[in-house]
Amino acid sequence: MKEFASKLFNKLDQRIIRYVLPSLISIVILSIPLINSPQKNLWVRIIGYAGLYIILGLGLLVHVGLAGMFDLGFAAFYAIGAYTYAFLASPHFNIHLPFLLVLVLAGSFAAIVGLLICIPVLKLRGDYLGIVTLGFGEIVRMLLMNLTNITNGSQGIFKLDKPSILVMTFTSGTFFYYFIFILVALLLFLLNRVINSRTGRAWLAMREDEDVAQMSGINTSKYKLLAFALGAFIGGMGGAIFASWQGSIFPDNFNMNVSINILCVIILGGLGNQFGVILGAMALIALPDILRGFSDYRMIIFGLLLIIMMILQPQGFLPRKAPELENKVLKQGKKKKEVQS
Amino acid sequence: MQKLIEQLINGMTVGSFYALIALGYTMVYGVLSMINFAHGDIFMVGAYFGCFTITQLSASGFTQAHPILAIIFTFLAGALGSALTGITVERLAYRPLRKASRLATLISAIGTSIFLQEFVRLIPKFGSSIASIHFGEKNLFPESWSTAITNVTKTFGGAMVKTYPGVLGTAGIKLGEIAISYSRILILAIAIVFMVLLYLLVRLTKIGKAMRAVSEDKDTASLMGINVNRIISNTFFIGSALAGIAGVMMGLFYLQIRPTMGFTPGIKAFTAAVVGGIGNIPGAMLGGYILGLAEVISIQFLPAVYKDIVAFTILIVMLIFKPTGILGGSGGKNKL
Amino acid sequence: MSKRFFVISTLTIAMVLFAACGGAAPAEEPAQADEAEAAESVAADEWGNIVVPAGEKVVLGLSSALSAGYAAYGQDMLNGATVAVQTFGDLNGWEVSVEGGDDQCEGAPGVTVAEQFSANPYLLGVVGPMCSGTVVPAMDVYGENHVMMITPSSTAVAVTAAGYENIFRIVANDDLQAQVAVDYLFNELGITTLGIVHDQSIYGEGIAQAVQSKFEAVGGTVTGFEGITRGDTDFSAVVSTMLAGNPAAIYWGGMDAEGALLVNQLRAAGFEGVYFGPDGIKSIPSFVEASGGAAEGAYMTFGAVGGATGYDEFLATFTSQFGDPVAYGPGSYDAAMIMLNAAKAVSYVDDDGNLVIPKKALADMVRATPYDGITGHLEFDENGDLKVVSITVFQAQGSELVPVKVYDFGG
Amino acid sequence: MNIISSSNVTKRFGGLEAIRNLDVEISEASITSVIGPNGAGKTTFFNCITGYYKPEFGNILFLEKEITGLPPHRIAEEGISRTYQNIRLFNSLTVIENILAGEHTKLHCSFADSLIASKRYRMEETESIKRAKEILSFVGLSGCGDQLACNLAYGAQRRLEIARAIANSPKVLLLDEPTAGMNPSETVEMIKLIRRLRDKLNITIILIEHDIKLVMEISEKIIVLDFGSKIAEGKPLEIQNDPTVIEAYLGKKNSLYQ
Repeated sequence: MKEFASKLFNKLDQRIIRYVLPSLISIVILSIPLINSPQKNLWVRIIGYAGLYIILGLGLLVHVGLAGMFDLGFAAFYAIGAYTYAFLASPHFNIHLPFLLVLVLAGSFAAIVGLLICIPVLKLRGDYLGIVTLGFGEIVRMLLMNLTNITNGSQGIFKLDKPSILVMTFTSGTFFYYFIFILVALLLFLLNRVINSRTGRAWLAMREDEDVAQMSGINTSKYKLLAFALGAFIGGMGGAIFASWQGSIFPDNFNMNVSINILCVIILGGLGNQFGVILGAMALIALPDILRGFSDYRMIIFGLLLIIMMILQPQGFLPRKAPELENKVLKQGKKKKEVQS
Repeated sequence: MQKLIEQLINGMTVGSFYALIALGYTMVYGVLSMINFAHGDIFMVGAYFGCFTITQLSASGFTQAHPILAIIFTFLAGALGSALTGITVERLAYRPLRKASRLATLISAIGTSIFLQEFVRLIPKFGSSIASIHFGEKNLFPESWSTAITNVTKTFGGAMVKTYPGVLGTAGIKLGEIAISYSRILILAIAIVFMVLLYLLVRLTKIGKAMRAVSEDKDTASLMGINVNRIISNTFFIGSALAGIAGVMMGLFYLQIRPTMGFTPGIKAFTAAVVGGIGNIPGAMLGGYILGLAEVISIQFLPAVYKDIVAFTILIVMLIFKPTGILGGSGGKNKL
Repeated sequence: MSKRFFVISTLTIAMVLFAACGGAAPAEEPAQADEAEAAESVAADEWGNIVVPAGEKVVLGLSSALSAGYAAYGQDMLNGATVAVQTFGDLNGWEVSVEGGDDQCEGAPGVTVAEQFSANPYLLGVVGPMCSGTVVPAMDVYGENHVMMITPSSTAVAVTAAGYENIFRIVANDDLQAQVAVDYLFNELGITTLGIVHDQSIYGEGIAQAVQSKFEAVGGTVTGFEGITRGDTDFSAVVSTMLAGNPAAIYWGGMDAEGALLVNQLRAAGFEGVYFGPDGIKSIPSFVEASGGAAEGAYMTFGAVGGATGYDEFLATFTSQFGDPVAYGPGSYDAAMIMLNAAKAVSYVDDDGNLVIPKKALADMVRATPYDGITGHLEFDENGDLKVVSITVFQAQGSELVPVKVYDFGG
Repeated sequence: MNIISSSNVTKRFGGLEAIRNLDVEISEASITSVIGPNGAGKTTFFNCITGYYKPEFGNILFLEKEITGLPPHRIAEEGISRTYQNIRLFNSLTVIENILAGEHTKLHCSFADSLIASKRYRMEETESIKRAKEILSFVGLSGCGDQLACNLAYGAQRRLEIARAIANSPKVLLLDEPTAGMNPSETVEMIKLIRRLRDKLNITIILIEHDIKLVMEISEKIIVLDFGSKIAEGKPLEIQNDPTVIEAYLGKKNSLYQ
């Protein structure tokens, strides 16, 4: 009896974690822009911006969290995406392609560049890969800064198109807010599938032990390239959204601190857990804005919090929770038997 | 031609800074295999300690009387200040994470870096608020104390650029067409002396051997009766002291220091350490000078703005052909 | 596993579709995404009113870098505005408080600060943002929310070109500063060969480019145009490439920290010509001190003339609390004063005892009424730029910055 | 017939030759032991077969097919898998995930499949998990499938390593000191397991082992390496009585039975 009760409770517990909590969170997130208060735009801005970092975080998660490729230059893909948008949807070259198309193009272009940088460094590991990506990130930023006749250099590009889907043109932050979180949901959904697939397990195996992974028949080069391209693609899309949201971009928007911030997001959230990224982004991007009350003490407090959070939760908020496959299969097996009988 | 030689000397100067800072990175990496992201800011702290000392000495007229001594004291102050900061940081921010993933430590280091920068910037504010602590009507400190606190903190840090008194001057020697300022020579000399000292320390002394043992394998080392924690603290002490010396050198040579001065040299030094093969002490020195020279040489052929692009490209190309750095061993196999 | 995502995502889509109806509405006309009270008093003022109940404080926003790299300047601006509020006293009986927003001199945080201020119903207006890189993205938010914005420091031409009626600037833009610099170099000092170094920032490179084109226009020759990296300390390589062209003068486009390093290393390398910079290097004491004496004789342009009417009183109050002003403190003081005066003029107390400040009227008042501030005579044209801009050329003599020539434009 | 045959394989590290002109013939479905003093080049030989090292000279045939210099993952696809002297599991993955990762070459659904959750993807997932469970019970680990690999007991980790190795149903399995550090009872279990691998799954076994008792008991053929070259080869009894072996490796005869 008692056993039964505890079982039941566990079941409920499971349910809550699986369905109720996420739904609640999504309801809260989605209803923020609906509250009619002067604070609305501010919160749409802060949470929406955190949402943008969730997207970027998911991109970097593929690099670092899944494939175990230390990437300190993720801002490069962010920048490439943003500038692709600026080139293809602004008066700069007087090209005005539709928003969604440019979004995909930005991602693809970032992915291609990602492949190009990844191919020569396939053999590099750990911090050596980290420093190469760091250098790559800086190189991209400096090229944006100095190829003046293409990128308009440090003076940036203004008056980027506001996104227009079909006939509607959107100017409000609310649009970006919803767009970003739809994309987040979509990415979470797809990434989750990928992680629990042959591909995802190949990545995880690679992250754990590259040699063994390869001697178990995993073509590590192929999967590294795939991971790098996928991450870059997501980063590029994030860049395009950022560009269209801010309406003007400068090379300085993509300095090394951005890469470091994104890295903090995923590690704080919990490496290898795509839901951790949400918490990480909220904590890291929204926090400084929430700390604004402390005016010029906020950054020092932020620094302290980083240290403390890491010491209290070295695994991050949500460490990776492996799926319970063995039991799952048992269930299915039973079902099959029932069908047969 | 003589332009080029002057450039090379400039490159060596810059390289000296990179090399000295890179040593700290590489030593810490050796024993903890972690990237001490706050190292650049420990370097900055050293510069501030030095600045405070030499400004006080100059105010009291000591510098004018015994310039050499004053400079030595400044170096001592800088080195000590950094060293103490270094071991404190290790104790509070890194040691609790010894068992955690290296990325967790990295984040902690980033937090430390932000903290140190902002702390140095806000010191005067803290000072004045401490000075004005009062319970009801009664002040905690007597008038003289509180003013002292306020002044000390004001002269130590703050958001504004701080400046070293120009004790080195711009005098120099002329070898035919080539002009070299004494200060550059001094910096090169100091840097090289300290690197040689460090190398000997690590090669010959007992503590050096212990360090190498720890960097090979902590557990075995502790089984051999080595106090790993103490060795790690020592490593941080030495590495940070070197960074402090670099900080003072930078202050003496370029005069101005600011809370954010640590970032760029930090990144460059880290790069240098990797180029040389991270965890490898001669490698760090080599890497530092390679990077310094690469920057100035690139300017001979390209606009100055491409300097860093060239530096990083060299880095990438070098790592593609030598994936563990010039003198690096199997360090590349480190997992995240 | 994927079941749960199905649940969530369908839920998401549903919520969004439902929200889109609500969400798209403000999309068409952002004006409605304004405070609640906008609705009731639209008749009085097309931009709506700022309504401050009795007992509440009127808030004066200040957007600048209060942490990290440029905190020194940002803090200076905050201090300037604070002094302004102290000297101005109460606004028709309502207390005024200064609220600092830390934009770190970057775009994204700047926009957030803008949203934060726009969301504050008791906000009178915003002084700043400090940096051009912040103003450009942030001004759309201020513009669309009709929040009065006066920047005392951002010199980018784009700022007032956007055509928002509620955005003003009380400092000369890059073009004018460049014009003055070139005129003084070419005509006063008779310099025909100029080397230009910039810090690759929006501000520094912007003004450097303006100087380059204008100097070539008047017939001078630019012997070199190089950029340095902010945060670097050794520019000797750039210096020697610069001196290779042996120019009679070097123009520096950037801030004081690197500017001081540069002039120091130029002199050390034996450069005896003129050193000239924009308002970014007119900071006491850091530029002169940090250069270790090398800045002696260097020239710089600055919009604000210290020593105008009331400057000494300002200086007294300022230094007694914060020490010497760094750079934009006085400008920030004037910007705040302009707002407060205009607010005093247009505001009234309604029947419910609330202080009412009509936004459009406020903007019009600011544009209409000239103001004699401590940085000179300030009068706006229709773009929100100063009608009469006086730019002063300063020279570093000893540890002082001495005005040597005043240029007046327009008027 | 020979499933693996190497002819004068040579691998150098700088100056020293880890293995010198090694000719080895492994017949199908046999259990072969490679023994020799430390540093005799046993593991190097494994690394050459699995493609981790590329030998300077010589070639290795797998079922009459040249595999020398193929990248490791290709060789694994051909059907050669291995375990490691110091256990190397995917520690922060669960036991089942380890096996699923091992199944990699048997599965075919692509990245795109998993994105759109195609029929193939869904079927393969269920299939692979079922197979993984069978393997679990085969090596006697059923029940701890959802534990993290690093939380398993030592012996269990050894077995999991084998489970992962046989997950892509290889033809040849290289075991690098499978019983190292095991207590007698665990060793007995391991011997049984190895036998079953051969008898039930018909996998050719090559193992490196220091435990001579085990070697004599289990292997049908023994290859003795010393300083990188083969000094003897044959049935256990022949090896026991081979003077060169006794000379070079076993020292005194009776030490065999200690």
